[in-house]
Amino acid sequence: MSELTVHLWAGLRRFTGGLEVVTVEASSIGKMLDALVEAYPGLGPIFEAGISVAVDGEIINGGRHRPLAPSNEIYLMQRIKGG
Amino acid sequence: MSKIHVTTVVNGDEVEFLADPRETLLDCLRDHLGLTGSKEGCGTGDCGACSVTVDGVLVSSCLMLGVEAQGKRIATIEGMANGEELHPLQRQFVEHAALQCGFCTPGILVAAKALLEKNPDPTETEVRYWLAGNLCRCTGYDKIIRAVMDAASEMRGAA
Amino acid sequence: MDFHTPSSFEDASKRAAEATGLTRFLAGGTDVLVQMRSGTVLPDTLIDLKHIPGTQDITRTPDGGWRIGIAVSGARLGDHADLVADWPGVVEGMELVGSTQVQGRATLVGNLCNGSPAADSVPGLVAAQASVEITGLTGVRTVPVEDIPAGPGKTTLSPGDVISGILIPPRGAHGGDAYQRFTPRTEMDIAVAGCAISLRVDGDTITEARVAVGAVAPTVRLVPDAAAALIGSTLDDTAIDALVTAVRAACNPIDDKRGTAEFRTDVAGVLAKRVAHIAYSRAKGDAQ
Amino acid sequence: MPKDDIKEFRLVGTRPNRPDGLDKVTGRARYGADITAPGMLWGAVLRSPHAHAKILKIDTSKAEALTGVKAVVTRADFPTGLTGEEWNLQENTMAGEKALYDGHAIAAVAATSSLIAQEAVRLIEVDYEVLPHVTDVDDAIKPDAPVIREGAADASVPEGMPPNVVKYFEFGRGDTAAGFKDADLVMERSFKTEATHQGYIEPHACLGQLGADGKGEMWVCTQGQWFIRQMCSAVLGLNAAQLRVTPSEIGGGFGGKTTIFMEPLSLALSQKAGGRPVKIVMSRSEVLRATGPTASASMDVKIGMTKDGKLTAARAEFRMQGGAFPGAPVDMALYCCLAPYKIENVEHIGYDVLANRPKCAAYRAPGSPMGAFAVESLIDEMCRKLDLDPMEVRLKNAVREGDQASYGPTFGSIGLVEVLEATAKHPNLSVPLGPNQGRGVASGYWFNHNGETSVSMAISEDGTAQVSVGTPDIGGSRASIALMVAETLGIAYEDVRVNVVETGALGVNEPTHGSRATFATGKAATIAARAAIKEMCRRAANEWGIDEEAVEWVDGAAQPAGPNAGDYPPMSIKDIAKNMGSTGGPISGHHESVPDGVGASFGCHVVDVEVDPETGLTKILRYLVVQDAGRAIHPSYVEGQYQGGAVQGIGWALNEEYVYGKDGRLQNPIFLDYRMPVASDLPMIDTMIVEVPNPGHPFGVRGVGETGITPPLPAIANAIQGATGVRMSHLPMTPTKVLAALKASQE
Repeated sequence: MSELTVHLWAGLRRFTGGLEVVTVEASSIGKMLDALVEAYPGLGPIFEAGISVAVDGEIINGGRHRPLAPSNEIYLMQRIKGG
Repeated sequence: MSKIHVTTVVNGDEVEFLADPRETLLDCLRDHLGLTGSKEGCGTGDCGACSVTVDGVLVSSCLMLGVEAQGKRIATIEGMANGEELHPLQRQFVEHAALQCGFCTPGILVAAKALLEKNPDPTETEVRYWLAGNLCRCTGYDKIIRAVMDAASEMRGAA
Repeated sequence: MDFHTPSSFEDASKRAAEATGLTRFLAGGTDVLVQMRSGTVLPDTLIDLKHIPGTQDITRTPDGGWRIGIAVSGARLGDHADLVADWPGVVEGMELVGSTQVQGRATLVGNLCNGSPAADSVPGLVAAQASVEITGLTGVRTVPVEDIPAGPGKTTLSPGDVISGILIPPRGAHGGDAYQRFTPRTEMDIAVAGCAISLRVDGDTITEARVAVGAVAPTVRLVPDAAAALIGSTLDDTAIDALVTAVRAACNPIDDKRGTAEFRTDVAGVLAKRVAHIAYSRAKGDAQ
Repeated sequence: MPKDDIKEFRLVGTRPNRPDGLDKVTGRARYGADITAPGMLWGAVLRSPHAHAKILKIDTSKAEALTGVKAVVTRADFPTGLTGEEWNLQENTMAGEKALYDGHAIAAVAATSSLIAQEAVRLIEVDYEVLPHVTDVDDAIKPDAPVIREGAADASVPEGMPPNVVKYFEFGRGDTAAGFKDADLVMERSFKTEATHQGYIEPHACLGQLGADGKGEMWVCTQGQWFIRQMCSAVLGLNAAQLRVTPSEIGGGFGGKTTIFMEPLSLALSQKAGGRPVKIVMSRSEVLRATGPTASASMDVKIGMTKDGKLTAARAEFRMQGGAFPGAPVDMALYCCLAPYKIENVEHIGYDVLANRPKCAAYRAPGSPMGAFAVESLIDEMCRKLDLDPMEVRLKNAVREGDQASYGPTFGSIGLVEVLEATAKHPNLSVPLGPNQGRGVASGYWFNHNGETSVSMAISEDGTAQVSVGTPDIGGSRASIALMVAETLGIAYEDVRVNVVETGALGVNEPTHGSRATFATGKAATIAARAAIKEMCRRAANEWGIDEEAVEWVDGAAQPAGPNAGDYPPMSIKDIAKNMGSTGGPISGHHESVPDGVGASFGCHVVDVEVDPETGLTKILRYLVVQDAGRAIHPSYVEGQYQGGAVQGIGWALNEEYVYGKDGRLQNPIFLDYRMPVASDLPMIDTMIVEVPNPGHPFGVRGVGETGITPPLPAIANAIQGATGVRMSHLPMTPTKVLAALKASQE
């Protein structure tokens, strides 16, 4: 387990006690999301509605298995859709 | 509600069908004769996907009743190639990538053929205005116009 | 739905008068079929007029005018070199109706009887002083084109009346006509405003004029004040200003999805100016 | 071993004829409405004439009594208890307690002919209690607007927001107040865009069959057969594996065919009619009234710029309505709107608002065109005010690899600078302009998407290859996938057949959407081909009795390498295939994943217009699209995407819009009045393909389908300002609006 720095978006601050950047212990995207919901239960419905995770600039959909390390830059984003 | 017996010539073949007088020629081609190459994109004569010729005149088959086809000569996309040999327009469309989804393609080919029969050497503007009644949403028309111009040029050369 | 193919206008008139429910005549069908498809008009009786002899003909009348069969398509009209030479404005109005495909079917009479104030072929006919021949239960009569439309979607025709021909007067010497409309797209559109002008010149001076506007009132409208502005002039700036003012004054349009009343009125004036120049140069025999 | 570092290509980048070309120019290709089945019935749908009404009673007795009618369904025939997006889909498929928009389905009929089905629909009697309605986004967000649905807001919406706000979104970074202070010019403007429709020429059509045993089949025009399967199953309570969905050829989609509309109705009708197949083909007015439009938007943008063109701060607040259901792409609009710019201080706020309009569907780069219209328009106006060259300002602020995106993450490999530099050099930029003419420039961005992907390929007995893919071919993807597979295998393009297959034949695939088919399916097909190569190398190694690691694949043949090099003559794919039955059985490869390595695509458009000062009519004189394709597999179809996207954007900019009357009904549900560009409205669309390869794809592909619709909206507005001096901030820029603005500017 390692500590990850996760950038949320400003609209989520009301679920995290005002924080926009949070740290969680996790080793993959899935575990990170789970850890975030555990720490901040208000994020649960937001994540269920659809979430993408940008890791080092690559926007990832549906990659719970993707490993994460403390060196990764991590941004949560609304789920990216396309036409 | 009685149906009307219609005898007509489609792509050189004499055919017969029973039409409800409310059915369009397009309905009859597609549903009674199995000629589904002509498409319905709008049903109001605004998209050209159902283009056919009737006695040599380009029309929207959605704006003509099936019963009006009695005794006429109709040409559809299915009759455009000569056996295995594609019409130059058909071949140029494939070579120019002038189709993406291909749904408007039969109507545009039929319309373009009617143009080149009337005017073998059209300008780009003439092609654009002649085809203004054929909507294409995929291509932005660029490659379609080029394909028609090149087919015209090829046909003039071959003549 | 009953479907009839009468072989004479008298028969067509009788069948229409006898029919119960909703009756429609079928010539080009480019409006009727659209209405049937959308369910806005579901006729009980449809009478196809195209089997009547002469409906496909364009003929020169003994006085030098023209008789146009009710089933003559826009494409056939445009292909008729002599008619185009005489009445280019009438023909170019019809040729603006719909696509090449629609041109293969659509007719002047259909465009007229559909009753649209925006009908592109009607201002040209009105400016040309054309009339229609009507076969009715009491016989045949002739009526000016401008008397046929009664309002959007309505005509002055009675049950049993069927238009049996269009009559365009002789062009005569030193005459010219033109029609333009405004649409947001180059093609495939309904006029937001339209204007047709027919005039005659003696040298550089306009001696006769008729000005008709479309899509700016409940029906296509003849504008005598606009014609008066032209007559006696050499189409100088004063005459043009007076024409534009008169045309705009005659406008009584609505705001709708196709344009605001203000826009329609403005553009009708612009079109009148442009059309006057074209008709004038055609009358003078200048190259177009 | 297969090679994965090919740099020189034999086939990639060439322009062969598409494999489905012959079918599509002869009328043989079968689209949604082109198929019939034994015992088939025809379906028709009754739709609400009201924008908002309580459904008090539906009397179907007269319809059911009509000879030839075999089934009638209403919402009462659907399962209950759905939640979330599944409920939304069901409610949109058929109205429940309320009709939520003009065109909302109320009941459906199946009969022995289309004419009888339509007649039966007219015999259904519905009692409505008409409710107040709202269709404009700025009206819908008012606190006292008619409430479309109680409790529709999701967890993102703080308490106290107006009742039709269903999603709230906020992000940013830096200090915008300080950034605006650093600027020499700060401008603020409000913009509006109207809803447009994808405008595919093929109306929705399907042929569905469902038995009492819950087993069903469907033939349907769709961008994604698995989406249809999953959504129909959810809405009808079916077992997904029992529903087999076959995609027809598709007559355009642009995002609008990634969801369901009347497809569940054909299944429900079929089941009620004893399992007879039911075909439903929408009319064009049904398509326009009840399917896919995009959202309409109302946007406020504030930007700070120094006098030498450096952007210091930006604030964007967007409100969008996406119909009577959540889902307006306001988040995507905000993400993309400032993406081409390196800018430290940004603030984005978005509201998704309900209105009495059809449920919006995805449309090519969903949201991005609206946001670009607002931001790119304002930047252009500021350039004019500061007398700066808009190309230079764009280049000065352009994001590069390693820069932080306006939406947060750091960009990987991107090609914006290359695009802008190529644009600046294009001859179109030096054509002199005449009176009433103007030139406009704008950039655009789209992320591109990966999505669930499953591909299978097999070597045939003669050494040719068949590839089964799950992404319908909308614009030539069969050709591009065949090129990549043939390139990888070292065989001829003509020796590969790409089949778009039904749901029973592969694992789940997302639709052809998000510019993903050539990227994701192409990547998966390439990996699958490499798996087949590995197996073929193994077969050769066994024959030769050498280590399989010592065999390499060169020009379509296995050959010994390393210490064994030259020991045996190469064994061609034909030789291996001929004997595969006796060397271990069929040879195939497959790949299933959500492919990583998506590459974003930037574009820049330049347009010249002429505006008639007397009528306000805008004519497009010249149009240039420059965009990063990563690598163009089949350049003709890349150009086609650029040109098609640009022309959809031109339509959106100039004439296309949903016009609602005071009664809340759509005023223009036919192509005559929904004014898409026709051939005579346009010049040729010049294109330039920039190639900054995407390191995440074996051939460097970036998706190219969507970015192209984004720049035209602002580029044309910018050109109109150049031609007239008037800034248009409300789309579409119809002659009526332009002339009114010209007159206002002269007063």
